[in-house]
Amino acid sequence: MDFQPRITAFVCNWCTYTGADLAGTSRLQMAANVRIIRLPCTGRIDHMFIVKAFERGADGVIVSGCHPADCHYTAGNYHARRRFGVFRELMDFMGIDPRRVTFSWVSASEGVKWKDVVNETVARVAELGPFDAYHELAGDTITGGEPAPDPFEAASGAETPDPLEAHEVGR
Amino acid sequence: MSAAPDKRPTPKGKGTKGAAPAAAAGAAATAVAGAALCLTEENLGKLVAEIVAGGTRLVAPAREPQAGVGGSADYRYISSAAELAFGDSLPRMSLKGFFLPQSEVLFKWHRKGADVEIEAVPTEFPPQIVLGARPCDTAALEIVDQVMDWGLRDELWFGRRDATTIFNLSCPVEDASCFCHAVGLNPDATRAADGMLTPVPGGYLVETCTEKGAALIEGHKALFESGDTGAAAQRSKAAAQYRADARAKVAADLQIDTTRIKEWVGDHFDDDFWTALGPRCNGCAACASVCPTCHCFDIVDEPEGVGHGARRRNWDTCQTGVFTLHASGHNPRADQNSRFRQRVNHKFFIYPSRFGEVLCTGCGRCSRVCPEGQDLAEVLACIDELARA
Amino acid sequence: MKELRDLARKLLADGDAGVVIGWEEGRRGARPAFITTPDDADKLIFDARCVHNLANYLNPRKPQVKALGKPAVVVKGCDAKAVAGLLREAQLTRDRVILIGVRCGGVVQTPEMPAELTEATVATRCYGCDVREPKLVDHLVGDAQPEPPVTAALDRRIAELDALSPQERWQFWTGQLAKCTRCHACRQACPLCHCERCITDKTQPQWIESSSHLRGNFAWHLTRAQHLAGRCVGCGECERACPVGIPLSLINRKLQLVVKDLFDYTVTDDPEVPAPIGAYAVDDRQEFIE
Amino acid sequence: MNVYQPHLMNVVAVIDETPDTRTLRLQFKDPEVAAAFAFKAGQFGEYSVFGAGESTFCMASSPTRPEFIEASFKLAGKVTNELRQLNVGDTMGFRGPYGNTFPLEQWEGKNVVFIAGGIGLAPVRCVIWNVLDLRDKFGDVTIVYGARSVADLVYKRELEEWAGRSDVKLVTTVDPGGETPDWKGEVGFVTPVVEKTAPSADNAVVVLCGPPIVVKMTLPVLAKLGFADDQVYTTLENRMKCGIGKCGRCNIGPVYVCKDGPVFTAAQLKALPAEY
Repeated sequence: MDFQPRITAFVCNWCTYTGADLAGTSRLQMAANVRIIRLPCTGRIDHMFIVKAFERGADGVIVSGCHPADCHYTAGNYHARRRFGVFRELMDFMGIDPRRVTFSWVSASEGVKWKDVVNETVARVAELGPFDAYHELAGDTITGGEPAPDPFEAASGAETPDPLEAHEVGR
Repeated sequence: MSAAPDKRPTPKGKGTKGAAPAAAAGAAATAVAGAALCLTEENLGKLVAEIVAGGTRLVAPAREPQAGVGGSADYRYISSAAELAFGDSLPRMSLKGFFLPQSEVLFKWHRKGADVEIEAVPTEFPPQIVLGARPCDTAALEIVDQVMDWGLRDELWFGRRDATTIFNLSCPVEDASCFCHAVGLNPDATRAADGMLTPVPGGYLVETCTEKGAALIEGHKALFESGDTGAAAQRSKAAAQYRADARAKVAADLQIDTTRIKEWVGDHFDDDFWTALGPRCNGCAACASVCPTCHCFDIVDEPEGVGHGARRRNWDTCQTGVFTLHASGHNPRADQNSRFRQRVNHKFFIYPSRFGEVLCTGCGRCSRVCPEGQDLAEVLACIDELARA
Repeated sequence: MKELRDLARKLLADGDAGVVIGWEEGRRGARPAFITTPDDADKLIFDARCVHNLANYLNPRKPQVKALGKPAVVVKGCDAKAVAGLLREAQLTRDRVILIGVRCGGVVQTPEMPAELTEATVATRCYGCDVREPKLVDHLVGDAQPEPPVTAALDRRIAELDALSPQERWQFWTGQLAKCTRCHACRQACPLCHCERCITDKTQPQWIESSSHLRGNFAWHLTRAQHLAGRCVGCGECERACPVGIPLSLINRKLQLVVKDLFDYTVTDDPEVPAPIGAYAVDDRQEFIE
Repeated sequence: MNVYQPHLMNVVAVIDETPDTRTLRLQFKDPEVAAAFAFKAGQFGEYSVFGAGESTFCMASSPTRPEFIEASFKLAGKVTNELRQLNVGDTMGFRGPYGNTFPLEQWEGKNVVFIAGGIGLAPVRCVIWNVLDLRDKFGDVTIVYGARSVADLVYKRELEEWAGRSDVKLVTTVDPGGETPDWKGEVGFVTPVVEKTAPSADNAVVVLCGPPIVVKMTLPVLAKLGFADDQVYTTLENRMKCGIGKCGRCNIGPVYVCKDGPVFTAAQLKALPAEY
């Protein structure tokens, strides 16, 4: 499959970011489609982050933070759980396929789980295809001209491995 | 700081300016120009098909395509006669969106290092035809022409104006909130229109008022019948009756003098009248959305990803707080009293002072759409009474 | 009616209230009235056309209403829920307002309609009403009213939409939201939209594009709905105010059902009960989280 | 190209005036546009940062120095924040000039009194340089300028230059508490300093610009000094989008600041409703 989905991940500083770091330092192989944005806590992750990611070209989104009872700020993830429980239903009702958004708890020690979350999400979104329906909401007048240069691609220069070929994915 | 009216604008490609036919007479209308033709219901369908097949965009009152929602007609681009809803109530929105889109790109920009490239948008537009516009909506366009041509000319507005041919539908008058008569129009006015359709049994009486209108008829000649003299006389009589009925209906609604209102509004900026009206208004601006003459806009930049984006203009309204909010936090219109006053001022004092006519065509949409029952006709009646006192 | 007018007259005459906010007869049916003198109290009416949620006028960001003095507001049960919302969110203190409750037998869909309640005319919000006699009041007027006709039209429509595929729902909502002109009438009409500066009016950063293209419209309507989740009282004023006829009640009602399902919460007129968003339970459902 | 499309300009210099106020010196990219461009003292322009939007500023430079235009702005909102990110060599947009002008031709032979507070010196500076560049056409030149503190004084080098000129009387002042130990100027609000300076109203005009409070307080003092309302000029600002009379938001009653202004006499100002 040629399509390489763009996934934006919003993760908390204390658990998932550290977990993703662990996945890296452990040299776990995973799809390179995810751009991580680190935030202090899932409680700081607003639904508008997800909307903005879709607006600016993401095909899928991962929201991840500390497991229940592990929040660095005691209850941020509990609040997030309520808000995203509602937002997920709202997206679904408005016709945004909820499979494009992964919510997960990944702790600092769960590098392997992070790898799985990433690979599963990339595979799932790859199957759903590009989210052009959202990207082109404003029509030609909006996306206008050539696509935005990808700063990551320009920086790395390396060929992106096909996540489906290189790695075993799915449950 | 002269408040003298500026020169009237001159939209390119406009033929004779259609003042309301026999507007002064007030009684039965006369034919606008030439022999009245007839367009049967069946031929109207064919006309739509021919226009669409010819590749010209066609706007007409039509129902919402999605089942289970809405109900009232709106002006839409249509592709078949089946969509036409001439018999429906007044379209929910006015016609202005086809000339001043609710959101339109002014230009796009692309960053190339420290340089920026600007991609202009065209100011010439493909032709479009409007069938069945209400006279109040069409007349509004010519009123707004004046501000769009004030000093610097708005080519995006006039580009669309020039590209459009409009045939009115002589209006049966919606309900008691209609007051076109009170602001100098009529249900069968043809101001700014290129022609008019008047319902008669079995079809429409067709009149043209401009060369553009005549050209449209000429292009589809076979569909328009002149018939024998007897039938033509019958039709003219039916059309005259239809118009006379409509005029009588709307003339009964609101008796005001807009000159008197203009003077009173200009002299009573700080009157208690405004503080009594403001509280009911919740600032929702639904009135401005549906208004055929409200034309205020906002200009915003919207990046599209990295390094490029568009500057757009969007409908805006004086009813919101952010409309006049300074970056410092100071707001010259800090409450709804002053915002509602601005709305009435702009329409009935500022615009007439500048351009010699009110910024209102009496369509009554603002009164119908207001969720809190604020009623412009009633407000005008109150002001008129205050002015008379 | 006489009871209501007498009470309003007394409140104004005694100086207890600076303004009585109720309903009067307008040219297009019932409409909000601001009665500031005892003599005008006879303008007040109440019947099934009094659909407006007058709690909107208690929004602290309405200086033109504040200027009229302490308000006495006529509230139906559902309106009282909105007042409770304002109290719960510290937008209002109880001693700053006098609440005149009216017993309500349901309202019609728009104030222009005749005051006859049938299954076809009754407002969708009256379905399942649990506050026909408002409790959060200082005065209660009117006689006990019969049960309104039942219409579950809104819930039926939601079930229809739920049965569609995401793509079909997307089609439906893009069709609807394409009409939005971003006048924000929905926000202005909402008694619970009381932010000092709405997120959509903020520019630094500009989370929601102010252009009325579908991209901006989706961001706005998703946000409006999300911000009202667990707070919306279902009065339907947003939908009634919408000049282009977007069925906003579908979204609001859907989220009411979601909040009920997820957190077993139903919006209430008790200001002491916390709203579900902003609170949490350790054992909240989380089957959607991997 | 429609009327809302700006010309591209190069940032050729960035000058920090105060901690929150900055001047950008700009040149048109297109030499043809530059050659055709002309403006008069008092006019304004719409300056844009692509991606952030447009902001309205008066021309702070003088039309007698046409090789560049300058805009001074204080950090306030989205656009000014983005303007502050621009460096020399960057590209920005400009539409203009718009609005009316100070009637300098009518002032020839007269004494000119400039009164400004804070960033209000920006539009006044345009007129000051215009007058000074045509020095022999005008009579006495008096400048009274005040800011909250010494650090908030804008155009510091030019203030020094004016102070050093024998054909200019410059009085600078800072609000009480805003002075530094080596401050040599006046201490006090602009209004009392104007009263103390007591410029003669005889054959004179005043250009007054500053925060609304300065304008409001100073007008009666000028009247007391014998200035008639049509001898006093000021420049107003309101929120604008189009700058050309169409977007409908800058009006004060029937008067459009973008078309009928921004320059008004005190007499005109007094005829307007108090909605600015």
